[in-house]
Amino acid sequence: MTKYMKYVDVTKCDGCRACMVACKNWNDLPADPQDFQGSVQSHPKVSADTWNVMQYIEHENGKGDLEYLFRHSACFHCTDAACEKVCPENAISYTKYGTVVIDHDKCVGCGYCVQNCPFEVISLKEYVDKNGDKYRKSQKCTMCTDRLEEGLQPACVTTCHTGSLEFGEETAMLKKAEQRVQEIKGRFPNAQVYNPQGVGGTHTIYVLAEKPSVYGLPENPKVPTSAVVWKDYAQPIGKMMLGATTMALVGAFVTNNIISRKNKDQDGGQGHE
Amino acid sequence: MVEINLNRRQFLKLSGATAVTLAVVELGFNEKKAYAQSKGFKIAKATVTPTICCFCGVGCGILVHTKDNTVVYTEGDPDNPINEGKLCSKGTTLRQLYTSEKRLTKPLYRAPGSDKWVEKDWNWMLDTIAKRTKETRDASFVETENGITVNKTEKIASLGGAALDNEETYLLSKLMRGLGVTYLEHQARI
Amino acid sequence: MSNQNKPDVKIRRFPKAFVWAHAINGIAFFALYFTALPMYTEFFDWLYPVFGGPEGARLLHRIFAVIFITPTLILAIFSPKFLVMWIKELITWKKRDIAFFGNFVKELFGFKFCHVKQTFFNAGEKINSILQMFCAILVIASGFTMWLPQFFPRALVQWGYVLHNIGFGLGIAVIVGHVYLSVIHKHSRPGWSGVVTGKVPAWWAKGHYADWYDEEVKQGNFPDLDDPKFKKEA
Amino acid sequence: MTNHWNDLQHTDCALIIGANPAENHVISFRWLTKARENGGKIISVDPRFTRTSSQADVYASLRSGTDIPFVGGMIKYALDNNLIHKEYVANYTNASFIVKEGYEFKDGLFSGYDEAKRSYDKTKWALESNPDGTPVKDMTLEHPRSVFQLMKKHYSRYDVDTVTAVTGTPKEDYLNVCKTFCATGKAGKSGTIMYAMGATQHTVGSQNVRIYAILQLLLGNIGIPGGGINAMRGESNVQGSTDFGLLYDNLTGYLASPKATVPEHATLAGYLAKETPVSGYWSNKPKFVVSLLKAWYGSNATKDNEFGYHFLPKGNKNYSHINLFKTMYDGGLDGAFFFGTNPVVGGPNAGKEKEALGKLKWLVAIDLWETESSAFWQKAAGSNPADIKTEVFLLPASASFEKEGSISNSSRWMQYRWKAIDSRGEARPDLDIIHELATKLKKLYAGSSKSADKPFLALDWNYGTGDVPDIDLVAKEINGYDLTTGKLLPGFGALKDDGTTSSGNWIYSGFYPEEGKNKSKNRDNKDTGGHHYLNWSFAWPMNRRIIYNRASADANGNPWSKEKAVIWWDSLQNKWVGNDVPDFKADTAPAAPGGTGAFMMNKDGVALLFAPTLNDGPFPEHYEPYESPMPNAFSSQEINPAITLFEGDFNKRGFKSDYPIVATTYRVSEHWQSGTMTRNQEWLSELAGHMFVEISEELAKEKGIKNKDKIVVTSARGEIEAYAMVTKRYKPFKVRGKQVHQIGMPWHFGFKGYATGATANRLTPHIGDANTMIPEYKAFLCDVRRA
Repeated sequence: MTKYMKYVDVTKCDGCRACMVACKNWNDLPADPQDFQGSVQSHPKVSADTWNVMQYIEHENGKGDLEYLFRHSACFHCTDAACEKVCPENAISYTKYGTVVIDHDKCVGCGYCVQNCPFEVISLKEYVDKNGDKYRKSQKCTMCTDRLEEGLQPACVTTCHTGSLEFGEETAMLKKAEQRVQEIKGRFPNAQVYNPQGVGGTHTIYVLAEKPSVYGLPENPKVPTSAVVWKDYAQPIGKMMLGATTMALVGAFVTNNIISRKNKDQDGGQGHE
Repeated sequence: MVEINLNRRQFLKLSGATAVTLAVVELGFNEKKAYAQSKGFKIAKATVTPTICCFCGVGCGILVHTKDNTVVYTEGDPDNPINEGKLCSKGTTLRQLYTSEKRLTKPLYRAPGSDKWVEKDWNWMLDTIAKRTKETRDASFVETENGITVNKTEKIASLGGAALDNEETYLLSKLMRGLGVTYLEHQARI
Repeated sequence: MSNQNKPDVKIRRFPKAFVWAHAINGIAFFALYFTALPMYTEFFDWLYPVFGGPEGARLLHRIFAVIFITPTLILAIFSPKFLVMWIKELITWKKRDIAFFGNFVKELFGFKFCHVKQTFFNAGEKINSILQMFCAILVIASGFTMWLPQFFPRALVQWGYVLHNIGFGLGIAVIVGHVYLSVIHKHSRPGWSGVVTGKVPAWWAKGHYADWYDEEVKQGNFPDLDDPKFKKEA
Repeated sequence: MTNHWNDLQHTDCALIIGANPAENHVISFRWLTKARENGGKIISVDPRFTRTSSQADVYASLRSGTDIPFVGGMIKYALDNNLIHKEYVANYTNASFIVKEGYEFKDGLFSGYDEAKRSYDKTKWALESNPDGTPVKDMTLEHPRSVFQLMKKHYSRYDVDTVTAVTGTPKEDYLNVCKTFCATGKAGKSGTIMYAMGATQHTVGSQNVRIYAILQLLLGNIGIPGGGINAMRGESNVQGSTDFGLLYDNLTGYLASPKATVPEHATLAGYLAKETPVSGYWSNKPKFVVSLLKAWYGSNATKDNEFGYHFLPKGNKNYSHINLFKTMYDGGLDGAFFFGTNPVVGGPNAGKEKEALGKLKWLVAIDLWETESSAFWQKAAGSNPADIKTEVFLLPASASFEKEGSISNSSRWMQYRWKAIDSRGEARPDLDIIHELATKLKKLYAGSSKSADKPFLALDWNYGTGDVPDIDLVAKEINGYDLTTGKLLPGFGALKDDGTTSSGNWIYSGFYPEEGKNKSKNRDNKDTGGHHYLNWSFAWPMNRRIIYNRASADANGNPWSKEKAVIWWDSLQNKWVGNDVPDFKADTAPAAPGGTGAFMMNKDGVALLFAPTLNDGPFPEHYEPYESPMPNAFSSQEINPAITLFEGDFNKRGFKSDYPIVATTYRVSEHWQSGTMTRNQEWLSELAGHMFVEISEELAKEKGIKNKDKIVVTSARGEIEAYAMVTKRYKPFKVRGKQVHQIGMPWHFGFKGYATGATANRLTPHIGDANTMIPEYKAFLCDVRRA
């Protein structure tokens, strides 16, 4: 199955934020008004009701020139997704397109994924059901996987007017990104492709005008070591221990009974002396 | 309803969502005709109507998806050469012009000195407005000025209209001038 | 059960406060255990409806988490002396403590064994206590980071999950053994009444905790089982 | 726009000045991005580093209100460096015309100024003509009184140092702009100027646009692909509503409203004689006027009654926005209709406009929402309801997709909107409301024999028999009929002045040439060449996409360059051919009389470098804004000598001693105009939910303001509180050796809707441009402090 990728060329973006509302519109997400952020930016970061946020950064480059940088920030859809790894309910899974999606029927709102995402793009949201009972679900960009299944591109990509967002076949997108970086090196010497290998590469890749840290992105994101220790070692061992202990006790119980039957006439407390 | 030439647009309007697939950029990985009526796909079986954005002067095409007597989605009209399916934030949210809880749904009247609106029916409103218009016009009408026929009232003003359809602006311009209104302005100036 | 030949004398092994503390602790532990199981592995997802869904399970887990912490306070307030003694015991290790283990395994599986003289807590119990306390601290501390992630550094929260997990894994293993010994394993069974009523058969205490028993006898707190009047009754 | 949105992709350089399309005309950037991919350059000139600037190859800052020095200096640069397109200038502009003796320009004043009236006698700017009425020309452009030489002399004062000292632009940036843009003077290259309200909302607004046009003409950039002078319209149908005469001074199709103050206007014949030029396409004006009268008054318009000419109102003054509110403020108006307009947020000196509304006896507001204006009497507006005797009628209107009809975008494309859904609640289309009101009034007046009622009774109003008007009948009336056959007209070429044709708006005539063929509904999006999409919708006039496209070819009818060809003369077919509809008589050969009159709407067929028609001078000249921190460096005339001053309480003026900071207003991408359409939507409100004021880091430091602080901005008109947005994107200007601060703020906010905030227009002045009376929103003085 061909893998697909969302390509984000931040240098073509003019910060119009149509992607933000296209997402809300397609996914029927409610408004999530915030306090004044001190810039044009509307939300500090993505949230359960706001799956992509346009970042606005005033950056003075080495030459002393002002660059007004924008970044469409959303889920990266990692190839090795920490959220998928830590989910205790197997509610998070990879799709055939390479996207990472949350099954809300399975999600119990534990928030493990929220805390382990190296990009901090997953959030919990509390809902109230018909009976007035509260429940939580974790939420993030789905890359409009429902649209992909119908042969349509993600809503954000569909609405982007500058070609800053594209969606297409993985190798083509990667090639495009590499080429674009070469094109813009003149104006942006620090330009680079952001497709971090620490998480096995991502299905949202960026052409960044500056170093990742300028955008508040980790230079070297990876699945947290704790998550690896936990999911690859602690939990299997824990389960084993649970099993082994149980087996030991069952064994003890059985042998105990056999021996006491054998020693039927004897005092069980014989050894006390 | 939509008098578009016998091209795929008409197909779009008449057969609803099925045709949108033709319009919206396809990925090619879905062999089966997209928009199969997958249950829950939000614009499946929706009616699609092309419109033009009501905001700025660019004139982008928008598709309005309606279902169950509400607007379920709005997106760029890929056929419109001006925007080729792309939109800004305002155009994208056109849907909320319909769904917003703040929409006025009934005529409201505020009596002199009152501190509240009162709901009234359309007929009463328009009858009363017509009456006020006539009263003011009749009381202020000037037929001649310095021997020149001027046929005007300078006591009634009409403002606005930059968001109206051409046909509406035409009728408004015609009606106001027909009444002799000279204070006729709209947003071109502000 | 063939205890007829044992003297029917009971002695107080645990103060009332401990009995309560232990009971609360135990109940809370199992409540925490069960409310956590479906989260631990989807194998137990069927438990969610029992608790009123994930939200119910989460709420109960948090309620019991708080309850789980209270025994320490109960002991500290109502029986500080016992608490001090307990801690003292835990940090006092002698040769006989090591010797205990060989025999413990034999006893566990019902083979012939002999008691190595022990003080108030035998070496097994001490290990049990230490492990339990260690696990409890681990689980409680990491639990807080999970409960209130907004107050902790992200890395700490991430490690919290692992530690909670490890604490739980270890804890449950120890607890299962602990419970087995007290409830099912017949040689240790009288210990059950100890934690439920605070009192144990004197003979059993003497057998399991000879040094402690003898010490108490010397102080006149416990009857001397070697006194013939008891033997007579028997 | 002379050109259109898709055409932007053909530009070699876009000079964006007085506009911020990346934020306000977002989709234009789709085409500008394409242009860049094709090697085109973008220049952004703005007081503030905007999102447009971020996408530009060259950015230059300028202090608000200094466009004329900025572009004047570019004109000098182009002339000095011989970068102009000389052949174009000589053939297609009035550069070669000779100005009559007596014209002079001295210390900021043109000849003919009357200080008492604050106006000019424009006859002092006349051009010399031959006995046959044709202009006297000097094709060498050397005559000292030739327009070209006078212009050269006029802008010789705009040297780079003086200019940058006034505009505050760093010299290096300025020269970079000059060099980059003037490179489009070469044949085969095109440059476009894109502007919006940043240009027009000044006391010299018209002259700002004029000077852009002059530069474009000198560079030969008008009429060619990727060129032109492109006004980006802010509202979806402000083009259409202007075309349809919703302004006091124009009937439909830019036919001047008759005036009581012009003696010749007393009769139709006099009006036509006075208003019709002897040459140029406007010489057909009588046909347009009579056809309009036939459309409006039907059979009541007869030759005998001058086709009902006297039914039209004749005003005797300027009735534009500021005057309207001044009259209202003074109690001179009794009733008002507001069709989707919100002056309490959007009007200049909005606090006063709000007060003015309380003087009305009745107000009818037709809108989708409860606006600040229809709610002006509420406590939230700062009013005491009990004191306000205005009766307010608020009618719920349908949204654009809840009805059908056409709108005209900036490119003059008339596109149709179909109805997607029934109106929300009881809302009704404006068309129905206007129609029903007209019908009810007709009933009230029916049978009256009063002479005062005759004009209204004579108004022809027949749009079907149903409850709602038949929009198709309206559309056809606009297109016009041949009244002898009853058939629809093929275009305005068929109009007649004898009462046998009708057309509600001559410039649109031809959009509905046959029954069932409303071309605004055309949806064939095949590129018909040059990205003109001739079969998509209809563009007035006559479906032309690039107007003045005759100028894309040289005097002989050959394209200036292959790259920028639009139409050319095909001598075999004996007609103009190309990828657009010729904006020219299709069969007039280049060598024929008028064959080089590329600007056929103008007298003599040329574009006007020297325009003796404007109120404030034939050449754009710099004057400081009404409120300015600096004396005028170019003359002793501080402000535009031809603007109307409003003294007193209605418009207090601030001075730099109290208000040393320059302020401007603008829009954000997520809100639209006075915000009623967008602040009432949750998604857009969340994106831009707070009123803010952008200030430089330097000013913030001076005033002890930190980012996100609440601050108070004061002007002579009022004060507002808002959040401070401290930004690197504003930098203090160095103006004539002194540091001048500028701040900026959006003007969308009010007290209704989801996103609420202080109204910036509480600060702006009631002062307008000398020609259009467009208020000077973009440059005024203020002060800021921490709240």
